[in-house]
Amino acid sequence: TRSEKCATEKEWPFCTDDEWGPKCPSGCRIQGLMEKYDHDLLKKVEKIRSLLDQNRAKHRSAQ
Amino acid sequence: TRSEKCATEKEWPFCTDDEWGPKCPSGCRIQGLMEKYDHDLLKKVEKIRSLLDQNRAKHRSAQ
Amino acid sequence: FLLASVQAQIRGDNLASCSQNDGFGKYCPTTCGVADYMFRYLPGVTTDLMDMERSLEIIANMTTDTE
Amino acid sequence: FLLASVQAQIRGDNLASCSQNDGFGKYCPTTCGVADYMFRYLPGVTTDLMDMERSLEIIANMTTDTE
Amino acid sequence: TTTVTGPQEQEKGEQPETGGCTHAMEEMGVLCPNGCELKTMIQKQEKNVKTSIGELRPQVNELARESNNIFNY
Amino acid sequence: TTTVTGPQEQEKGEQPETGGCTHAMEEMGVLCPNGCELKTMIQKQEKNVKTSIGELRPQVNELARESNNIFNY
Repeated sequence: TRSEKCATEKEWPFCTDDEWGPKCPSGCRIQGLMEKYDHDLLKKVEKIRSLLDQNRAKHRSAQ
Repeated sequence: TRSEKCATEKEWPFCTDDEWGPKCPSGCRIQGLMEKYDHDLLKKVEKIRSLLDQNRAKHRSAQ
Repeated sequence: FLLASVQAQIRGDNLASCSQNDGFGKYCPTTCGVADYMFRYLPGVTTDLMDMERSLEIIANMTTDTE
Repeated sequence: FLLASVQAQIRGDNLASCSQNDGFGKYCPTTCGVADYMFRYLPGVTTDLMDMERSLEIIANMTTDTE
Repeated sequence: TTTVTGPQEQEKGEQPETGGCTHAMEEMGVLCPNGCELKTMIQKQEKNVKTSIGELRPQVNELARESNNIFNY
Repeated sequence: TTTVTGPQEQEKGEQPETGGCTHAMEEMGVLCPNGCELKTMIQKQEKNVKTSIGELRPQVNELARESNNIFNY
């Protein structure tokens, strides 16, 4: 168990399905996930921008 | 630091005074404190009940 | 009656939460708000209980003195 | 106008939070509500971005083929 | 495991934490009671304690009066 | 220490956590962003991403049309 590795952490029982709502995740965890997912989306946006630039350059040379 | 003792814990900067409100404690921590304080109050209530009983007994013998 | 009911809705009377139908589900107090409430409520009841306990101890001493 | 403003208050339009003046301070979405919102919003934009990327890759291949 | 109902034993310097559970999505980590749940809990606790105080106070006052009578007697 | 702005490096299997701070009252432990803060953040992120998509989509469509012309030509 994790408690053996780390005395300051606490073991909790697993949540049942109906506990989501009355019990909720940590705000730090949600902000962390939000930033991670947003970072992933912005990387996709950047990739599209660079693909657009590459394709435009190709077109100019192809025409 | 705590992070040396426990790799799964994270070190955070200290909160400034104006962070209370936008940032809040864990619900598990608040429930833990609520139960602790309530337990303390109920112990006081029990102590008063037993003092009342003792005093009533004394009175009966004193009258 | 209708106005009273509208006012009650604005005040959010007798609701455990209020909702804004903005896609974020039901609204609740923050844990800061609950902690603030707790620290406002505790001193009063703690003082009340300690006062009663002190009274009973004084009474106990008086009773002992008169024995 | 007054009724519209009352309705807006009931709906809680344009507010980041709602308050019930019950001693618990301002009300906010729960982190569950925010997480639910996030997982509803992410798939759509992720699909949109991946579709565009795929289109651009197809275009790149077509351009290469015609060279 | 069953859900903890009372405060658990804490190490020295540790603060009590109760009411948590581990979400199946590892991403979500530990879930803890939300503000609505905590509000309901503390209102219930407050009501119980204030009810007890309301019951005890007249009994303490009554005993105080009786004691004064005996003392003055 | 200064407040973390981006997601920090995590150990393998660890999930990202940001925006916390340690309260001076040890009792309170770590404070994390409340739901109002998180709502504002995600709405801002959503608006930015959707704005970007709105800008890029017509450019992609335009390029697709041009490519079809070249291809058909």
